[in-house]
Amino acid sequence: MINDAEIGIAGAAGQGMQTIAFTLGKTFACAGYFSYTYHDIMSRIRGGSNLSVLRIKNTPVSSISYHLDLLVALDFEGILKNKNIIKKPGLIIYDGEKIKLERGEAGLFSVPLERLALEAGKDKVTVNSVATGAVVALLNGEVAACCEVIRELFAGKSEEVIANNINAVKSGFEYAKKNMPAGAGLQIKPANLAAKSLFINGSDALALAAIASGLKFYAGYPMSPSTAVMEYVAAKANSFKIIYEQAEDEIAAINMVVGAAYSGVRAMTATSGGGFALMTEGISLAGMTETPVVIVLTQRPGPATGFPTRTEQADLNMALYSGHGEFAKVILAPGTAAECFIIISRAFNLAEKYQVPVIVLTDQCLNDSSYTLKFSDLEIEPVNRGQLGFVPAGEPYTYQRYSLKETGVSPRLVPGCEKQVVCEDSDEHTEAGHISESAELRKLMVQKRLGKLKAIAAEIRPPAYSGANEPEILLVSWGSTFGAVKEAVELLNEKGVKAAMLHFSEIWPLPELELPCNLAQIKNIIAVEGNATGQFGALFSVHTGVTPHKSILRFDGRPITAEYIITKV
Amino acid sequence: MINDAEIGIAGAAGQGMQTIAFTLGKTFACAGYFSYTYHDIMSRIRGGSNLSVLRIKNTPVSSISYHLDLLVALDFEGILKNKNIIKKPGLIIYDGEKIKLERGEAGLFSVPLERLALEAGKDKVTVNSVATGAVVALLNGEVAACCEVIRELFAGKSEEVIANNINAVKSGFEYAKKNMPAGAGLQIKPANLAAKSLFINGSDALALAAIASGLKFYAGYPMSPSTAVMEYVAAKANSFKIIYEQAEDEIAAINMVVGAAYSGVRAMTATSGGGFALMTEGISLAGMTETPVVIVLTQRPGPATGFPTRTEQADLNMALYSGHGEFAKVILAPGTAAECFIIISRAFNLAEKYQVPVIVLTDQCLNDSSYTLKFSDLEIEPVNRGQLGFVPAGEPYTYQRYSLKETGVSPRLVPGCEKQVVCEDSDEHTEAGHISESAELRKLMVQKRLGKLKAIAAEIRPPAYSGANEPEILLVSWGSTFGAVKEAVELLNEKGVKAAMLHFSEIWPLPELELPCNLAQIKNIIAVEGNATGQFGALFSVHTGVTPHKSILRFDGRPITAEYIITKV
Amino acid sequence: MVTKQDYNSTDPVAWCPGCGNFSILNSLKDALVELGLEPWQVVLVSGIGQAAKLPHYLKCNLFNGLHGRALPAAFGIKAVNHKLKVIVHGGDGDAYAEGGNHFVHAIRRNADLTYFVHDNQIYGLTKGQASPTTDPGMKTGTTPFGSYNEPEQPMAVAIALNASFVARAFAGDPVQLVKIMKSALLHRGFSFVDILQPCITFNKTNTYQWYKERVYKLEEDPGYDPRDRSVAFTRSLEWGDKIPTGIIYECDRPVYEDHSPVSKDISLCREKLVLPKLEDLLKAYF
Amino acid sequence: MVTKQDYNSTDPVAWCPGCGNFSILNSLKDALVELGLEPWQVVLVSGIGQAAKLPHYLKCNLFNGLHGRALPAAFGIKAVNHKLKVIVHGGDGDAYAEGGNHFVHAIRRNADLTYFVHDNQIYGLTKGQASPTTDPGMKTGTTPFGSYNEPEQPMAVAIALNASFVARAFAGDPVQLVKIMKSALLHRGFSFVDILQPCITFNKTNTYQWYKERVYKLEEDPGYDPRDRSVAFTRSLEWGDKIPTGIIYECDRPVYEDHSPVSKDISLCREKLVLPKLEDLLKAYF
Ligand SMILES: Cc1ncc(C[n+]2csc(CCOP(=O)(O)OP(=O)(O)O)c2C)c(N)n1
Ligand SMILES: Cc1ncc(C[n+]2csc(CCOP(=O)(O)OP(=O)(O)O)c2C)c(N)n1
Ligand code: SF4
Ligand code: SF4
Ligand SMILES: [Mg+2]
Ligand SMILES: [Mg+2]
Repeated sequence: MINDAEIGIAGAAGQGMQTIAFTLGKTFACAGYFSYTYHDIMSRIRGGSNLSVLRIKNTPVSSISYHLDLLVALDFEGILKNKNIIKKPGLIIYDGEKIKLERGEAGLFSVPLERLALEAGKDKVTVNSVATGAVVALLNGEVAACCEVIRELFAGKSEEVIANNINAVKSGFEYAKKNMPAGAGLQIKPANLAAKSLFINGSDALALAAIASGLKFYAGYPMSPSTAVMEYVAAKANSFKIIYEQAEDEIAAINMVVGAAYSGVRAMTATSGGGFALMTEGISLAGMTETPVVIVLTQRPGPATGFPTRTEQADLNMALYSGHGEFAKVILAPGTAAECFIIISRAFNLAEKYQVPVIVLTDQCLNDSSYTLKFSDLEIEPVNRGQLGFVPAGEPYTYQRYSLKETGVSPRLVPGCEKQVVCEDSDEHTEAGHISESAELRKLMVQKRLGKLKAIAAEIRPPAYSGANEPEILLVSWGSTFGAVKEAVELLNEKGVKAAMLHFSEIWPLPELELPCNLAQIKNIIAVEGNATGQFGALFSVHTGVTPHKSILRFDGRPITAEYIITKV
Repeated sequence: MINDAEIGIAGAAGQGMQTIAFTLGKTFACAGYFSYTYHDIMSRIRGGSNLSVLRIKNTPVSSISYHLDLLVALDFEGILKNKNIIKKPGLIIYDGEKIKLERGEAGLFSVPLERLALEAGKDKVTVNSVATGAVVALLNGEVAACCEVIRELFAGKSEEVIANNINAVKSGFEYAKKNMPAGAGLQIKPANLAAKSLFINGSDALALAAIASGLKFYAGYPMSPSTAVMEYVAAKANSFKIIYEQAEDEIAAINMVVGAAYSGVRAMTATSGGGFALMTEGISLAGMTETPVVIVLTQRPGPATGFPTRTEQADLNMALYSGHGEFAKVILAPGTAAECFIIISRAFNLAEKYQVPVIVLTDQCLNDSSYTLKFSDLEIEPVNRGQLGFVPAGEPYTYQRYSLKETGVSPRLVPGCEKQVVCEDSDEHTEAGHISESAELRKLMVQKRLGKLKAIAAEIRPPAYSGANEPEILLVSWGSTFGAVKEAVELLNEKGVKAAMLHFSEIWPLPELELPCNLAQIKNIIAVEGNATGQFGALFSVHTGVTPHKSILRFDGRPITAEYIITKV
Repeated sequence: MVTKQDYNSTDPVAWCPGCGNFSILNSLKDALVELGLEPWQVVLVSGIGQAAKLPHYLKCNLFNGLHGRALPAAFGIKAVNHKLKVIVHGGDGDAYAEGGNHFVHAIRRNADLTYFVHDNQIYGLTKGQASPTTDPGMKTGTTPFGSYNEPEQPMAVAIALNASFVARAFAGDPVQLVKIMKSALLHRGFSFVDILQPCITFNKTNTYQWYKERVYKLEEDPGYDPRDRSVAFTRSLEWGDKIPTGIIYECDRPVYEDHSPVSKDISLCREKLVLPKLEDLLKAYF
Repeated sequence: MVTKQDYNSTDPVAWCPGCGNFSILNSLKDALVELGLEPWQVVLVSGIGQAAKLPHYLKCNLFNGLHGRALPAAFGIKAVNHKLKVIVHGGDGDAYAEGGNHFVHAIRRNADLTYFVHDNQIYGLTKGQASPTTDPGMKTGTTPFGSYNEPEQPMAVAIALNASFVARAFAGDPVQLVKIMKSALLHRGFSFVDILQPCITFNKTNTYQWYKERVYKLEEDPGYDPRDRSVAFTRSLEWGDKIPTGIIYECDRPVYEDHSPVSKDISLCREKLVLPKLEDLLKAYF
């Protein structure tokens, strides 16, 4: 019995590796394991060489290892490209009737995928289901559970399609049961999950969390790897009374979102680096007009077009200093799909309480990966709309959008209230919202807008600390690397190394840190991040006065793994 | 005899205060003084209340004091708004036949501007010339010199117009000579300038320097306070064989500039904060494609529209972290109009030598102000186009735009060379410039692009140091505050305070500092800058490990003055 | 009853005396009053430019955003706050240069907005540079040797995009202007009016006089059918000795608000925020 | 003599087998060869999208820039390097959504560029979202209840902007495509060809078959005069049962390069950089 299994599904774009990984992941999540998938994909629709990685574990997991116990290869290329990440002995499942192979270092197990698909599934397209069934067998899973997942996945398709796929799964399962090489099966020690789990990717989690937080307006422009957020909202817009619009470009999107927020609703957009760059003028607009907006920035490797379908954490500085001029903004960066819920709900609350733009930094790794979550772990902060008013008060036409208050936060009013008008202005302005050229007022207004940062900092959740109490090694990290760093710390601890992690999911404004350890006494503080210049490390050092002794960086478009960290510590 | 005089010219937009200030400034610059003008202006074409400030000194000057010896008021509002910045006793010149005034604290000297204009200048519009003449008289200047300046200024207009204005100047001069209150005249001690001086504003200096550095393509979109740069290039485009185009927006402008630079010429654009925000995606493109472009970012107070015609230094961080992803860029920030020459010529050289985008940070204060320069002080770095090739070499079709070299700098080739092709790509790419998804190549390419920073840092000019040798107070500053900070240090030194300045005109990548003083031993390091968050101070502290003890900041849209600094030290 | 005085604003007007914008401001007030709209029922949205300052000069809700970006902001405002009358003002640079893309797509979207473009064929606020509608040959700060790009014909472009209401007015004829403004405001869908607006400071070519000598009213041609797209297109190209004013093109098209059950008849911003239950949302993921 | 083989590229093609883009790529090579252009004399410029990958698939100079921004980059390239043949390829999203503003102003500018838009009425590279030319009612990832915005008629818009060469072609008819491409490449000024391009993966409505049943050739109508703007406009609106292909509109307009003495006949990039003397430049300031 093992604790941990990793399965790769390789093939050309369009062959459905992601579906196989998802189906298997969900099957095992339902069976009480923790599963997690990561997709290593090229920017093309058909062809090329992609790899979906599924990890199944009996403890929480949200990273992969790039060491495969099992590789399902849907084409020859898939074997060629990935054979060096197969553990020894390891096993490759492939269709020996289509691909001719000589014995390699890993074990080979030919499953006649296409033949079984045609026979059992009545259609070549059920090849994926055959492969899925075979893997279930090899992992000693339950074929019935898998069929259930297939049924859900194909909900909306005809009964015939569903039946075909279920037959294909069963046929793959049975074939593998009967023919698998002796000792090839993997038996993962069960995890003791009491309640049923959810299996969900980061994009869906972000979109769902926004809907659960009262999203009422979404405008965006497609851009990998953020598009799934938009498509999710689009699909649900009517059921949840959300106005959703595909904009002509990102500039339109952000300005629509600012308009909707001025008009009184919770509004959001999502994009990636290039689109975000185009939005920065609009973010400055939100800063000046004090309009609460939420922008999800799903990072991918840059500069420019870069690697459209891969992962990186290199847009932190851009986000932090986005927009001309100086104004308060908030930057949050969920570590897992589960954390998207609390983060997104807080994003809307902070935006509305402080009337500032809030940027949620994610990346391809978080957005495209599926995570196993316990429902009880999910948290949505209760809605707090701050000083938003819906009914007019005071003498007619006396409302002032930017009335100067100690806190910097002026009461908002939804436009359209009887005998009051709401004036927002991108120029420097009076309390009433009209253009001003006064030096004195300018100073007050700058201080008003920037003054909010202090109060926001006091609300920022502290970083997550875990591991040894008086660590010799402290890994400092942020965002989607959470899983890999946590795993690295656990592995180091197991080896007897006193390591700990300090993980930031809320990045700016950084609060005063109250830590269980004394930073000054730690010999080896290491910033771990998915970029080339150590952006968070620098921010950390300005903020704490303690400069990390070292950085572990990755910037080849692939996610950081525990092993990647450990070999570089 | 005094060393220093400051004259304010106040009135409504459209009344020509800037022309008066310029004419006077040039008159005295020609007479061997140092003159400097600053314009405190509203964002409107007519009306409102503007102030042009002219300072005349016998030593170099590039800041104002906001303490007027003399106020020329073209309307009543001009007196009202500015009377509190008039020195005591002080004098106000106004048209007593149009404005009725009671005796105030300052002395009053009524000059019948309009009547003299109609009589001598034959047209009300010559009011400005009358006022100019009157000021020349009060400053004991030479009316003939002033008439010369007028003649040049109106070059291209009809002889009649020129004659009218000259008559108007003379009439104002004579009236003032005859009628000025006893003791009202100011006699400034002559400066000993050997050679004839130039009188030029920052915008013209930037544009001229670009032309002198071989600018061949300019595209831009009007935006205060950068528009004058564009209009200057437009006017000279044909004479100096420059392709110049007004783009439909800033996004088009930067992409045109990148295209032209790819195509083999020196190309530039200029804009202000909002336009720059829109250009950031294009800057990332230049970073990825390694295309040498120069972007002048003329700062004004933000966020959003802010104060369109005023000054601030709050876009440093935006510039530094502009564009998604990570790549090398250079940031330069001239301190005076004179320094624009060396800076712009270096901007083009650094851009081409290292194939990176270079951002030149200026602000309204630098762009709109006129400075007195000695020609011998002006420096243009000889053209260095780096590894740009014009003739094909090697086997047909073997040229590789991104060939990996130790230095990170690959030979460029102008497209259109026989039997070679030049491929630039915004995706991560191969050495040949084609799309790649390789992790290994990605790493090499990231390192190639970022690796240039080290070599560039070694070329960055060190900050200017002046003042006491072992200072107790060190003022750290950058960009257009040069004049004010220098003056503050001089004043402090005169008072016996051991003060010095460390002024940065080249901001990024910061070189190792070799200073005449030991930072660690200075008790009071003060960052002086025109923003609210101390952006350069933070950069300085990350870079040197020494955090300034204090910041002196100004963010009300007005320029920092020596006094502003001294009262806050 | 709402009166013109109700619309008075105390904000000092920063336009040049004699500017064509005054007439547009005054006409807008007339139109709003004649339609019985109160200041709080109206939102004026604008970008940056002289024209874009207009919202400050009458009392009303306003959102004065970025240069070129008024239309998307207005869309966001209207989409969730349906009962508001959302009116957008901008200059020719704002509308056709920086904001050119939004102009195209706002027409395609056909949300219930009204767009008044103050077309002075120049950039006013930035002191006189060529705009997309500047006549060829005109010398400006950025076209010192004369403007050479083909001037955009906003009417023709709007018709090519099948805009549902396309009109031209002239600031020098406030009677017609008010009438057109009212029609535009009453039109359901995207209504677009290009208003010829003399800039007395920077455009010395297209003056009051210049326009006055050229404009004529389409409504005086009984044979003109603004519902015939081809005819309208041909007429929209007329620019020179004669310049047509009035409603040039009109058509029936589904309005943005009619497409989705959400945008049809509720003002989202006024609804109490009822959050869906997380359990329900997550059903598919268990 | 240049041959088609000279244009071969070793870069692996990332399009789906059967995609309409293959025919466009092949036709382009034919057109270039037939015009006797060598790879080094040509620069292909593109943005981002499936169409925008084309420049990688034939040997030539290329600048593969940002989504939507190919036209301004191409302008910069051509403006200083006149002898290059500058050809721009992009998708319908690239051209009419993200790049919509540049499309409008490139037409106004009329620089000597050729623009081939691969119009598959969908966003291909990002996996199937509505584009500005998506037919109403079509369900896509971002229009799950059917697209509702008025589809843009690129032909009509280009004519409204008085583009100097406006044509439509169909990837399924390479003979006509090559012919139109050659005419476009020979046209001096901005030539624009919208190429109907089946996306077999994400657009299941506008298939090869769908187009094939509808397209007809204008050149077969002897009465059709592509120089009559009004006639061309009316014809450009035809979309449905019948879709015209061929040169829809053509006119003589001054070309960008003719306006200024600089841009007329030199290739700035090839000239030795002779710096003006600072003294001379500064004369006016002494
Ligand atoms: C992004 C951006 N670019 C440029 C500007 C500068 N700017 C302000 S108004 C304007 C043009 C004004 O012309 P128009 O829109 O025609 O309005 P008008 O002043 O003529 O009414 C420009 C270029 C800006 N504010 N923002
Ligand atoms: C600024 C920016 N926004 C969005 C994207 C993502 N993106 C890449 S291609 C594309 C659209 C592709 O559609 P189209 O232009 O029609 O080309 P096709 O793939 O259909 O040929 C989008 C939205 C991007 N790369 N950059
Ligand atoms: S510059 Fe022109 S448009 Fe602006 S206010 Fe003056 S006259 Fe009007
Ligand atoms: S997705 Fe469509 S456009 Fe893209 S390559 Fe495939 S078939 Fe062609
Ligand atoms: Mg205008
Ligand atoms: Mg497309």
